[in-house]
Amino acid sequence: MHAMNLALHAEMKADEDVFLLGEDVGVGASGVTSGLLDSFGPERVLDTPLSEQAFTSFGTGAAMAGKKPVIEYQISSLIYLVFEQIVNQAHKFSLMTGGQVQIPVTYLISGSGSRFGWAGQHSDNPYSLLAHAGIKTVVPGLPADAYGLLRSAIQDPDPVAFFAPSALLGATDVAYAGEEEIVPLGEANVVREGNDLTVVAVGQHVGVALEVAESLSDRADIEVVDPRTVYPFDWDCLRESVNKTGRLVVIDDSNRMCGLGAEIIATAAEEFDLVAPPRRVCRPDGTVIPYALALDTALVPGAEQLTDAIKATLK
Amino acid sequence: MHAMNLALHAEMKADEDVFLLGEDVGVGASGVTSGLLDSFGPERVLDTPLSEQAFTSFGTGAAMAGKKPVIEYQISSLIYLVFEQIVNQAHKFSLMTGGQVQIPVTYLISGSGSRFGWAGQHSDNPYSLLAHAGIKTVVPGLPADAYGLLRSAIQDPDPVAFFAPSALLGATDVAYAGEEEIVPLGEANVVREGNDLTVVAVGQHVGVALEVAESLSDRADIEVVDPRTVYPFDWDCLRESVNKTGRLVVIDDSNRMCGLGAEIIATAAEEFDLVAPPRRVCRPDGTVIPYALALDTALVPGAEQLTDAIKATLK
Amino acid sequence: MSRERQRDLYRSMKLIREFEERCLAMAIDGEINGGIHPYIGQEAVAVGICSNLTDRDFITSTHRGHGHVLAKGADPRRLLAELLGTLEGFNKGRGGSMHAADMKLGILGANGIVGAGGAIASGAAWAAKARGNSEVVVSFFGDGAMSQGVLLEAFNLASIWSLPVLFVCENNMYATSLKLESGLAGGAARRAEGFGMVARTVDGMDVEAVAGAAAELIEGCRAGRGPAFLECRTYRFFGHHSVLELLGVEFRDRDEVAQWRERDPIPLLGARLGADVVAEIDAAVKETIDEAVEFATNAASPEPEDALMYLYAGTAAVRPGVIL
Amino acid sequence: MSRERQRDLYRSMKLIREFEERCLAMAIDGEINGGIHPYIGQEAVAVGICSNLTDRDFITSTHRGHGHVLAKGADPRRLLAELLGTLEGFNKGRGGSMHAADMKLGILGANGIVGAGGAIASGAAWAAKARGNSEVVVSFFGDGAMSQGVLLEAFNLASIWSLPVLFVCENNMYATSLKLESGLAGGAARRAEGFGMVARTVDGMDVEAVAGAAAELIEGCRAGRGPAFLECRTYRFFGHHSVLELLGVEFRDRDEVAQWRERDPIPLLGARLGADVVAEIDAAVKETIDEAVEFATNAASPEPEDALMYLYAGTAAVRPGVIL
Ligand SMILES: Cc1ncc(C[n+]2csc(CCOP(=O)(O)OP(=O)(O)O)c2C)c(N)n1
Ligand SMILES: Cc1ncc(C[n+]2csc(CCOP(=O)(O)OP(=O)(O)O)c2C)c(N)n1
Ligand SMILES: [Mg+2]
Ligand SMILES: [Mg+2]
Repeated sequence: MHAMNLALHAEMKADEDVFLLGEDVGVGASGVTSGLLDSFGPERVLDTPLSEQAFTSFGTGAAMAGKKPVIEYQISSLIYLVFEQIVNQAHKFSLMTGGQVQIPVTYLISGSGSRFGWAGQHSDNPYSLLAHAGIKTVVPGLPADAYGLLRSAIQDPDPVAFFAPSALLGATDVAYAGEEEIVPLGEANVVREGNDLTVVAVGQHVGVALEVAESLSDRADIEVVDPRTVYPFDWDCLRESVNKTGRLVVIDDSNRMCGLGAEIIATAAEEFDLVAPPRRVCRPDGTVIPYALALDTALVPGAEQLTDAIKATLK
Repeated sequence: MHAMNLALHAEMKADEDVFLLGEDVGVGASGVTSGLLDSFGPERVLDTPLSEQAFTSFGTGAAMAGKKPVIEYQISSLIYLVFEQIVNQAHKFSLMTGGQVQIPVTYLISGSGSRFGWAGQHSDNPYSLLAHAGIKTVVPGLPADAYGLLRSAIQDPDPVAFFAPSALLGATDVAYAGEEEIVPLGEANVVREGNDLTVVAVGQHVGVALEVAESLSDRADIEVVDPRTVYPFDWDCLRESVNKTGRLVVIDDSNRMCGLGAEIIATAAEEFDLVAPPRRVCRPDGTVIPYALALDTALVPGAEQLTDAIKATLK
Repeated sequence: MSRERQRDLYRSMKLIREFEERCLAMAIDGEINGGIHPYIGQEAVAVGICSNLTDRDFITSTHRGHGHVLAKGADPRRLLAELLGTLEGFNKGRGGSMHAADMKLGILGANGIVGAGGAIASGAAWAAKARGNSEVVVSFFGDGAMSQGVLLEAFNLASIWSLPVLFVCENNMYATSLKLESGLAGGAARRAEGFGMVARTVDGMDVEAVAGAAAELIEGCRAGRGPAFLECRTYRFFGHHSVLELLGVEFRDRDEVAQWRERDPIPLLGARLGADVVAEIDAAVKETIDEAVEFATNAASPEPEDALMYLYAGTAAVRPGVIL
Repeated sequence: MSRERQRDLYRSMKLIREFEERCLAMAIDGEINGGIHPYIGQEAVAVGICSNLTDRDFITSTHRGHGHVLAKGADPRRLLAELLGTLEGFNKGRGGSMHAADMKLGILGANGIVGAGGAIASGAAWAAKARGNSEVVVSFFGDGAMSQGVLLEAFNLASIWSLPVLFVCENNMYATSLKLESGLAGGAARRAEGFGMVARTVDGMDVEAVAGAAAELIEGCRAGRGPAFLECRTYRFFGHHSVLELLGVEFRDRDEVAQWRERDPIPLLGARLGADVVAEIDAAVKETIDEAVEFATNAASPEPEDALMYLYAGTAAVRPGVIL
C-alpha cells in the first residue's frame, strides 16, 4: 500500500498531466491515495460522486485530450460496473480510430480478492476477465513490483488495470523498503530457481509459493515464476522455465473456468515440453464467496492445496 | 432465428410466468421476438427504454417475486454494460441468501459475434466472460439445439445466458424444420463420430467443423463435439472422445487469452489421455474487430485455419 | 397519531438502536467479520416508512441495512445470527451484514453495491402489479446513490410503467467522505421530479413526520398512481463503517456531528411518550437484544465442505479449486 | 442573422443531405458494409450547433453521426473513404460509420453505444478547463439516450464540476421503434434541469433557431457558467437504419412521417435565401459529393495482415488466432 502510494507521488510529480480520480481519494480512504491531495491540490486529486461509469469514461475523454488519469476503484467488483466503459470504449479507441488517439488511463483496483468477511459482492478477483478482453493487466505480488509496475502502468500509452491483492495490503505496508525501480510491463520474474517443477504464482500467492517451495525443498527443487503482468503474459520466460523443469503447477486466485490458470496450462500444453500433466490450484467454477469465514477461506486457494498439487504432479 | 422464435412461443404458452422484455421486442426488430406481442399482449411483452442496466435488474426483481423473465439484448456487447447486474447481482443471490431465492432469468443475446461490417463495438463474442463468472451459458450451433436449449434455459431456475451466433441467424431461418425437442443444459453432442482426432466446435463453427472433417476424411477420421452448453461444460462427453482419439483441436470464436478454448485445452492437458499437443483456433488476444471487411474476416476463425490446425496436430 | 402507534414506533427505533450499538461494539471487538455500516441516527427513517407496510410488501435495502431489515419486522435474533456467520442466520451465514435478507417478509436483500436496489424493486413491483395485487415496494438508498446510473434508469422505468415503488433517499449528507454539495447537483427531490415522479422532502429525524409523509405516498402507489420519491434529511451518528470507527477516522466536522446528535430521533419521540413509558420499553428492548446475543452466539457455524451450497438453485456440476 | 451566415448554414445542411442520400443508396446497394443510420431530416441540429464552434472545440457523436462529423467541418471525401473501409478514411478503414472520428477537428468519435459520449465529453471538457482554455465540448445524443445511466451520471458530473459541456438531445421522438412517451418520463429538458443545468427546448427544424439558442448556451459554457442542455425537437425522414430501409420496415405512422417532411429544414431556410442562391449552392454541393465518391471509391483498402494494427498504442505481444 505504501509502495503504491509512493508510486503515485512519484508519477504525479514527474508528469503534470497525471491526475487522480475516484471515490474518497482526497481523504485517502483506502490508504493508497493518502497525502496526494495535500501535495497536488484539488485540481489534480478529484473526489468523484458515486458514478463509476461516468468517471471511467470521463477518464477516457480526459485522456483523449492529452491527460493521464489514474482512476481508483474501492472494490474489485466495481470493475463489473464499468466493464463497458473499459472494454468497449477505452480499449477500443486506438484501433477503431486507426491510431488517431491513445488512452493512457490506469485503473487502480486498490484491493482485489477476498477480504475475509466482506462476502459475495466484495471478494472477487476479476483480472482474468480484463485479460480476456485484452486490457493490459497487472497483479503484483511483491511491494517493489507494486511500486515499479504502477509507475509503468501510469506511463504506458494504453489502458492498464492494476489489481492490488487485498491479502497483501497490510503486509506490503511493513515490508516495502523503498527501492524505487521501474518494472516494465510484460516481464515475469523468476523469484526462486529450481529444476524439477515450475510453479506460477500470482499476486498474494507469490509469497505462499515461496514458502511451499521451501517446505518441499527436500523433495524437489522448485522454481517459482511470478508473471507480475498477467496480460500481456511473458510466455518466453515461462517457456524457458517449463522446458527446463518439465512440470507445471499454477496457483491463481480466480475462478477455474476460463481463468488465468486455464490460459497458462493451455499454452504450456500446446507449446512447451511437459513430462507430466500440469495442474492448477484456483477457485472453483463460478465461485461466490460466502460470508462465514470458514467458508470463505475454503474457497480461496492456499498453501495446503498447492502442496497437494505439487506432490501429485511430481508423482 | 425461427427456432428461437418458436421456443419463445412455446414457453410463453406453457408457463404464464414467462414474460419477455427488451428493446423493440414488440415489433421484433431482431426477428427473434416476432409475433409474440400479438399472441401474448403488452402485459407479457415489454418494450423497454434504453436502460439495459435497470431492465436487467428489473428482471432479477421480477424473478424474486416469482416471474420468469426472458431479456433480449440487441447487441452482444451490451453484456458488458450489464455485467454488474448479471454477475454481481443475479448470479449471487442464490448463494448469498442461503438458498432463499432463485433467479430464473434468461439473457437472450440474439446476435453474437461479428456481423461483418458492424465494426469494433458490435462484433464481440463475450460468452467466455460469463462462463468464467459462473453464469450458465449456452451457444447453440444447430437450429434444433437453438430451439431445445432456449426452452431449457427458460425453464432453468438459475440465470442462463443464451448467445445466438450472428453468423447463423439467416441460415437457421431456412434450415429449421421444427422438431420440437427439449435439449437439456450441460449435455454435449457428438455431431460426427471419428477415431483419430476430436474437434470441439462452438456455435457457428459446428457446421464449419463438419465440413472440414468431411474434406479431410481421406486423411483422418475426425470426431466433432458440439458442447452446446459452454458452462457447465460436459466434461464427461469430451473425456470419452479425447481418450478415444488422443488428439484435440478446439475452434472457438472468442479471444485467445482466457477464452473457452483455453479452458478446454487446459482441462484436456490436466485430465485426458493426449498423445499429441492439443491446439486452439480462436481470435487473437484482445481482438477488436476492424470495420474493413477483409480485416474483420481475417480475425474470425475459419475453415482454413481449422484445417491447418488439424493437419499440424495429426503430424 | 395514536399513542399506541407512537409506542410502536418508539419500540422499533429503540430496537434498532440497541441492536446497532451492540453490533458496533462486537464489530470493533472483531466478533463480527468484516464489520458493519451502523444505522445509528437514522432510525426514524426506516421505522417511519416501514410502519406503513405489511408483511406482504417488499423492500430493497443497502449496505447500511440493519435498520431497514429490523423495521420491516425481521427477527433480531436471526439477523444477529447472520452477522455471526451461523446457520441460524436468515442467509444461513452466507450473506452477512451487506446481504441480509428475509424473503418471507419481502426483504429482497441488503446490497453491497450502492444504487443496486432500485431496479430490483421495480421488477418486484411490476410482478406484484401484474398479478393484480396491491403490494408496494420501498427502495431505500443514500444520497450517494442518487448519482448511480442504474438507479436513475430505474426512476425512469418505474415512472414510465407507473409501478408501485416508493423510492426513499436517506440523505445523511455524506457518501463516506463526500459532502452532499460535492456529489449531488440540483437536489435530490428536484432530480426525482425530473423523472416525472411526485417527490417530497421530510425531516428524517422526526419519525411521525416520516410516517405521515410515507403514508400518503404509499397510498398513492397502492392506488395505482405510480411511483413516488421521499427524501428524508437525516444523519448518521457514527463513522461510515465500523472499521473507520475502530481506527478513529471521522471525515466530518465534530461540531456538526454533535449538533445532529441533539436531534436524536429516539429521545425526540421519547419526550412525547414520557419517561415511564420510555423506561419500560427500553428495558424490554434490552432484554430482546440480550436474548438475541445469547441466541446468535450459541448458533452453529456452517461446515467448510458446504462452502458452495446454494451456488445454483438448479443442477450444475461445479469443479473444485484443485483436482488431484 | 447575416445573409452570409445563412448561406453557410444552408450549404452545410445541403452537404449533409446530399452525402447521406448518396450513402443510403450505397448502403442499400451493399456498397457500404453493415449499413448506416441516416441523418436525413435532422440536419438543422448538427449544423445550427456546430456553426458556433471552432476547430479547437470538441464534439462527441452517436451511431447516427455523419451529420455531426460533417457539420464540424470534416472532409466528406475522407468520411466516405472511411465508410468504404479504405486507408484514406479518417480511421484508415478501421472504424466505419459508427466510429468515424477526426481528432484534428476535435471529433472524439461517433459511438456505437447509445449514451456513451456524454461522459467522454465531460472528461475532455475538464481537461480543456484544467489547461485554462476556453474550449467547449458539445455532446450529441438522441431521446433514447436520455434513459442511459452513464449519460445521466455524466449530467451530474458536468454539473457538479461546472464543466463547459453543451448536452444536445436530438429528440426525434423515436428510439428505433420506441415512442418518446413510452420511453422518457418527465420530459427531456425537465430531466436535465433536475441535474442543476440550464435547459432549453428549441425547434430542431429551424436552423437559425438552433444556432441562436446554441450560441447563447455555448457562450455560457465558455464564460465558466457550467454545462447546459439543449433539446432540439426534430425528426428523421428515413428508417432507423439502412437495413430497415432496405427491408421496407417502418415502425412509424406514414402520415406522421409525411407531416414532418413538410417541415424539412433545408427548403425552410432555402426559401429565405431565394431560388437562385439555392440552385447555385446545390450544384456546388453536388459536385463536392461527386468528387467525394470518386475519391473514396478509388482509395486503397487495408491489408488483412494489418488487421490488428493500432490495437495498442504501446507495445504488447499479441498472439494470433492459431499457432502452428
Ligand atoms: C457502486 C458502488 N460504489 C462504491 C461503493 C463503496 N461505498 C460503499 S458505501 C459508499 C457511500 C454510500 O453513500 P450513501 O449512498 O450516501 O449511503 P450512506 O453510506 O451515507 O448510508 C461507498 C462509496 C459501493 N459499495 N458501490
Ligand atoms: C446502450 C445501447 N443500447 C441499445 C443499442 C441499440 N440501438 C442503437 S440505436 C438505438 C436507438 C437510439 O435512439 P435515440 O437515442 O433516440 O437515437 P436515434 O436513433 O433516434 O437517433 C438502439 C436501441 C445501442 N447501440 N446501445
Ligand atoms: Mg449518505
Ligand atoms: Mg431518437
